[in-house]
Amino acid sequence: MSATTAKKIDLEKHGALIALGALFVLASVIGWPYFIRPENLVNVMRQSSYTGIIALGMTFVIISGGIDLSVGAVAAFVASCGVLFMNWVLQAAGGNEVLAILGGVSVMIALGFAAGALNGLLITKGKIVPFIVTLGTMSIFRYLSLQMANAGEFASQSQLYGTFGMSKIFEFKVGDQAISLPIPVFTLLVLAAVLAFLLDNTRYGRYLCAVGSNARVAQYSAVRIDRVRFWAYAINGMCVGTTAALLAARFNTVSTPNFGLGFEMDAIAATIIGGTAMAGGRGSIWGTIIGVFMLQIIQNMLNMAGLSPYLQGVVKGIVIIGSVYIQKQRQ
Amino acid sequence: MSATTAKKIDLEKHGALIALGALFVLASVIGWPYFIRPENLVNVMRQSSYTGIIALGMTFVIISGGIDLSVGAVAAFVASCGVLFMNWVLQAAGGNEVLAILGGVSVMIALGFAAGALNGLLITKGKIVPFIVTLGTMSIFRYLSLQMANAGEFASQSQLYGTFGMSKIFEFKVGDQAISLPIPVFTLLVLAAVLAFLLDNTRYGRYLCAVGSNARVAQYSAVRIDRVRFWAYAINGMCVGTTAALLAARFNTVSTPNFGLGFEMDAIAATIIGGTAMAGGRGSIWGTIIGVFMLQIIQNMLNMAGLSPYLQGVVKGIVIIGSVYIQKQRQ
Amino acid sequence: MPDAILRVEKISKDFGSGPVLKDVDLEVRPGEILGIIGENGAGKSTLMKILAGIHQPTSGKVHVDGKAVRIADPIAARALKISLVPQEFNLIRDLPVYNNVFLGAELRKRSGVLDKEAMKARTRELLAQLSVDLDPEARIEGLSAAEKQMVEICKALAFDSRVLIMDEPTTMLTKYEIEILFRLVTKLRSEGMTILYISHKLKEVKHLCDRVVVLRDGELVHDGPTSDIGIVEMAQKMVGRELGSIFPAKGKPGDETVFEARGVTVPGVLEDISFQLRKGEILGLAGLVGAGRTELAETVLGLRHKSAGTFLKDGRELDLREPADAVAAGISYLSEDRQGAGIITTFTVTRNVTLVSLGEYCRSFFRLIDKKTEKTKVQGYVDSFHIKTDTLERRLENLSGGNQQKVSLAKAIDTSPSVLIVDEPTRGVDVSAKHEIYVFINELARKGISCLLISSELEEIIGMCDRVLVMRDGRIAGTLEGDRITEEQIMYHATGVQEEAAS
Amino acid sequence: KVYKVGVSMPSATHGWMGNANWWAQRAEKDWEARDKAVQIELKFSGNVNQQVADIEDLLVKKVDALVVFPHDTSVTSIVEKAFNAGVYVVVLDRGVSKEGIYDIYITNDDEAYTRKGMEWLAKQMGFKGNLLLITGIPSPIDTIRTDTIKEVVKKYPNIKLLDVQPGDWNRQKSLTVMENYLQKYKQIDAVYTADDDMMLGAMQAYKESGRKDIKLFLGGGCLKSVIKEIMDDSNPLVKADVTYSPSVIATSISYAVIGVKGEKLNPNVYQVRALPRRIILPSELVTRENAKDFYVPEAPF
Ligand SMILES: Nc1ncnc2c1ncn2[C@@H]1O[C@H](COP(=O)(O)OP(=O)(O)OP(=O)(O)O)[C@@H](O)[C@H]1O
Ligand SMILES: Nc1ncnc2c1ncn2[C@@H]1O[C@H](COP(=O)(O)OP(=O)(O)OP(=O)(O)O)[C@@H](O)[C@H]1O
Ligand SMILES: [Mg+2]
Ligand SMILES: [Mg+2]
Repeated sequence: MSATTAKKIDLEKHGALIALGALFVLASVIGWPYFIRPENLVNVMRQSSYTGIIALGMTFVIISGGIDLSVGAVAAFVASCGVLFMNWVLQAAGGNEVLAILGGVSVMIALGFAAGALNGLLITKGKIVPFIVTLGTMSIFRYLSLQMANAGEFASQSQLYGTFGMSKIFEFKVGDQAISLPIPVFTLLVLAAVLAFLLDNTRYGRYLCAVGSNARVAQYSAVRIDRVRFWAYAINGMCVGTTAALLAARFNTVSTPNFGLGFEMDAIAATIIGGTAMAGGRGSIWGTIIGVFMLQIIQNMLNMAGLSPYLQGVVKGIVIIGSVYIQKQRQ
Repeated sequence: MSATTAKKIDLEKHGALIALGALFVLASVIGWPYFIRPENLVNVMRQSSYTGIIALGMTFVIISGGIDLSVGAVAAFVASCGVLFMNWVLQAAGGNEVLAILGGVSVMIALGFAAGALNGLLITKGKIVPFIVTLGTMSIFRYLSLQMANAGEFASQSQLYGTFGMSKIFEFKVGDQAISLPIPVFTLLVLAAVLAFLLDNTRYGRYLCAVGSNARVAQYSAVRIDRVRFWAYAINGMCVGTTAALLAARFNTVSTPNFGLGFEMDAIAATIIGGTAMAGGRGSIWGTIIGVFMLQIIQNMLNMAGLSPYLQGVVKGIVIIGSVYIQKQRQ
Repeated sequence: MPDAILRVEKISKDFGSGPVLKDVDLEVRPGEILGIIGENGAGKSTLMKILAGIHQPTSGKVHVDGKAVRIADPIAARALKISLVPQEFNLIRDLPVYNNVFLGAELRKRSGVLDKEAMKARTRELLAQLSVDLDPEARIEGLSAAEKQMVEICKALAFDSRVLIMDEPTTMLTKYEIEILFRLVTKLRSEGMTILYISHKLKEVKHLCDRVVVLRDGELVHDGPTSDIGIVEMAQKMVGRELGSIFPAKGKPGDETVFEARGVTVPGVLEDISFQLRKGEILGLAGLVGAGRTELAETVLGLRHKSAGTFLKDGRELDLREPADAVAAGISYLSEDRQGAGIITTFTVTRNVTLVSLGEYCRSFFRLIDKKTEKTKVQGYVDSFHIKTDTLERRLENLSGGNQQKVSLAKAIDTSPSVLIVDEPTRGVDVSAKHEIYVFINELARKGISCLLISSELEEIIGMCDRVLVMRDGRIAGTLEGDRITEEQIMYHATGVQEEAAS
Repeated sequence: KVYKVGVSMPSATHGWMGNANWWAQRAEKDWEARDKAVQIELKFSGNVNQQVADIEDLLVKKVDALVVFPHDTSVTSIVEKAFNAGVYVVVLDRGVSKEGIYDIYITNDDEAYTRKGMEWLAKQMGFKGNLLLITGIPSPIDTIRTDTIKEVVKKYPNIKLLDVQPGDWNRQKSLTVMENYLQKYKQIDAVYTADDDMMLGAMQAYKESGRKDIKLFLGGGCLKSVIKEIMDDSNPLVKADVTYSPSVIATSISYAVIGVKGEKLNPNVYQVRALPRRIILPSELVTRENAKDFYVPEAPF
């Protein structure tokens, strides 16, 4: 698979890859010497991965012609519930941390799915536009979490969960430094491979593009458009649940007012930078991955360059526009 | 004009009006007895008018098939420059406040136009998608203002300007109470009438819908689509400049970190609730006005009901979805 | 006689603005080709869409194999093995050809993964059957209208169906392709497939179909074998009155050149195109699908960038960079791609007709649209072209295909051009309306307007044109005039057979 | 040796944080001008994820000291990592959820902040009357403040707390909330907002309404325009303020510099350790008498 996928990227995402490359060179120069240090690159990848995983699901939603503004709020809600459940299992099971973690993570992914499904149902059965539905559920889920925690936080009682959040796998050596892949990055890449495969090689993937491009035509071609749309939100919900689990583990705590705040914009931006059409019908998971990395590299580069904070904001805006411009020119 | 316009609304916005009506009744009940007091209704209108004016311009942008995320940041930027200019004129002209205010307001509207034009040019000439362009300029303009003020505020030295921000016109009596129309509400309604007229009765309005519906057909039909798109952003920019002038007058100062914060989401939400299609091609100014009022009524009603803040958030989400659902059913 | 495979019983349909179908009874027998004809807006497409599950009848029943069925959606139609080649393109722009062909009926490997290679191979096969040279991986966006039509046909053939409905499949095709299609259809019939065939080209219907039914204003007014009815009679039954000669007498074009192309080249598409268009002349542009006729028109409009050559109008060189420039120079274009480039389906009749010419209605001091004049003018077109619509405020998506075409033509004419380029102007319009359009174009020519008529219908070219350019592979292969404008001559130039013989 | 000090704090979305950002920049400038061996790098972040990323980036740049003004306690694990890596860590305000992973913890006193304010306000009200409250964005510190206010009010049965609504630390939002309050309550005696920014919004609404019933507004956090009014006694509605110093960030940066260099705060005084571990800055009541001590004309707000 990887060979054909790689070819796909080469062909379709030429522009995006060139833009990423140009940005990488720019970052290496501006962020010299810190940017290209292996630990920094691992950091960049890890920093990208939380919103990155959501951006994968968002790519499905946007290809289907929709949008999901509720991802950040849903992340906060499912993380809260998950941590509460985890703590409960920990007590009930007499301190069995592995069981508690498994339980908590499952609850988060399941609730993520449920929240996505709720969005999907309101959109398909209720026939309300995605923007409004998810604007509404954004408010609902955020305030539900605040209500649960009285605007405070839920701390996990499992030490292991926190360790898991920071753990790494696949250690290897670069020069004399041991570099390893953090779990979230690993998850991001695995999920990307799975979703890219789903998009490129299954019926569902084709239907998704068809529905996003022209729902009427898809319907006339015997595609169950509501079902296709529904699953886009449900899959996105599971991605949100996954991010919630990883991020809660990272912090080993869920602060309800802040958890996931602004994720929706980051995820949408990464998706669009990655070449997915805002109007739906066209997009690629690998493009989104590139978009996610580009955004994070820009941020990291500016940090490494040590510009004044306000100037950073200005330059960031310029570089975002510039990168997409380069990408456009090459297409 | 008003007769035909009213008819237009009746026909096109039946659903939206019914939803507004339903909401109004709900608000009167829940917010009893405060909600339906004339002064409260005037308040609701004034509260709506700042983002409302931006929502009018946003309607044009969205009809054209685009989006503008930079409105809040542009508002902060042009308000900062405008107040600085106003203070400068005040000094140079030896305290002529009227001249200073005229100058300052003109600068704000002109700069708003310029910022919108910049967005428009990047989108049409640079061929970069609107989401990315305005995401970039959002960052650029916000941080430019912060840089200028060192994240602080610019206070206007004209007392009159502040008075102007609070002034009202058209006093009339309801029962034994004197009710009057605040300037921002007046501006909102006048601008709405002008833009609705532009949309319905001029070439530009037609072309705007054509470009948003099907850019290819519009192009084949000798419509200069780039020019049409450009003007949508430029007009939106002028609306942003107008809001900036009114809001700066209200406080008689511009606090750069939070001036206009979040306006983009409010304006987009109002536009979409008002029935403008996210994908472009279709929309109405009066629908947007209804959307703006609906959002503010929801907020006001919940405040008046004195719900706990968390519950307010949850209910708000439900009511937003519910109102649009009603609107949908009636169409 | 075998039992009916498909029986329609007392089907009525009302979209809310009066009945479109009134108690239609129809039997379709297995293995026949049934022709369905009728005026624009008679309800043909609506009936077919009911069979394909796109619309639901207001009342009445559909029986398949003698059993009453409810075709609730296209999925149900597919389960009943009914497939439709719709009148308007139903293709996903963002997907390649082979995915469109198999949309909703994807071939999968045993693991459930898409079998792309098999789909591509099958697509190639289907396209080869239609003699279309097209890459299965090509994007829909880049295809010409005729090629899209071919893809639509492949799409209907891609899954194993028993009943194939074809709604005006030949409007975009030239004689050559039509023959290939007919061979294929006849072959399918011999394999036991049942075909419902809608067309306004009565000769085709006569030639191809076993039986023909006529719809008029939503009612079935004739049902009988094709052998019992002549073409003139068919037309009579459709419109309910006598029809005279379809083409008006040709006029006498002037001598002065109004529009001229000199050595126009667009890399890879057009090569060294030169021609002159005289005042009041109707100049035909013939050629096979993909010969580059549409491209030539688009180049005149400034939609394609030429690498060499010039266009001249009244002796002056034109700088055409976008359609607005062409319109300003008095050139107007009717696109062949009705829904892709011609009309905005979500716009009303009025708004579509005046889209290009809107400036003419903004003559007042404040440059406001003069809606009253606009309405009067549009009503004029509706009357003279018999555009079937209950109100001018109807959105075009709710008009029948032929009526959309008439709106599209009205839109091109409303700019009062001095050079009119029409690309397949009578695509999908019925015989009587065709006649009216011909008369109209002829009158324009008499008034001194020059017309470039691009058409795949040779009859139309022969009946209307003073002179004919034949294109092949992006070049002008020959110019025909007077008596030399014959079917044989055009085909020879278009296919290049004569040239080879000569050399 | 050059000492690199990294500072990570929220970016300004309201006046108080605007002041804090300014103080951070001022401390940077002052220290760098004063001591060539000190290099300070500021990072302002919009959310906690960005903040964690910023801290990670600072660690890649091998800072010697780290000052963290957290969005919330989610930064705990990265702070711990920095501390374990030997970085000199100063944590502020909202803090971290684990003990012993910092060298210094400095905070304003949230409880005293509102307790002082509310006690003063109660006294001014004559321990009776109708009070309205506008709070910030729902969050732990906001909860502490609100609870403290409610607790104090409970001591005085004649003070009636009519309503509590969030103003999101935003002037415009607070103005809207106040407009609604004015519709709803016919007799209001005092309004307590969680900071001065929101007080200015609320006061604007009151001014526009033309009503005459409210006697007092109290905010907090000492915006310079408010302090100036107190100092000049130019606004009968505003008579006091409570400090919640935005300069805490500058103080922290200074501690970080001193701490990382291993210096003592005051060489003349005997100290067990180089610096104290926990520092709680008192909240002070600002009235006309002492206002000029808190007036910083150069500050942005
Ligand atoms: N969705 C719809 N809503 C309202 N009216 C419709 C709709 N679809 C079709 N009609 C009307 O129904 C009538 C029949 O349309 P139909 O498309 O069946 O005609 P047709 O016989 O196929 O004509 P043509 O030869 O032009 O394709 C037309 O008058 C049309 O305006
Ligand atoms: N945008 C495009 N990109 C790539 N190829 C194109 C594009 N547009 C057209 N073509 C190709 O150019 C060729 C000529 O198309 P054109 O539409 O000019 O043919 P035509 O002579 O008008 O025939 P007809 O109208 O009968 O299809 C076709 O093979 C088409 O696939
Ligand atoms: Mg039809
Ligand atoms: Mg053609």
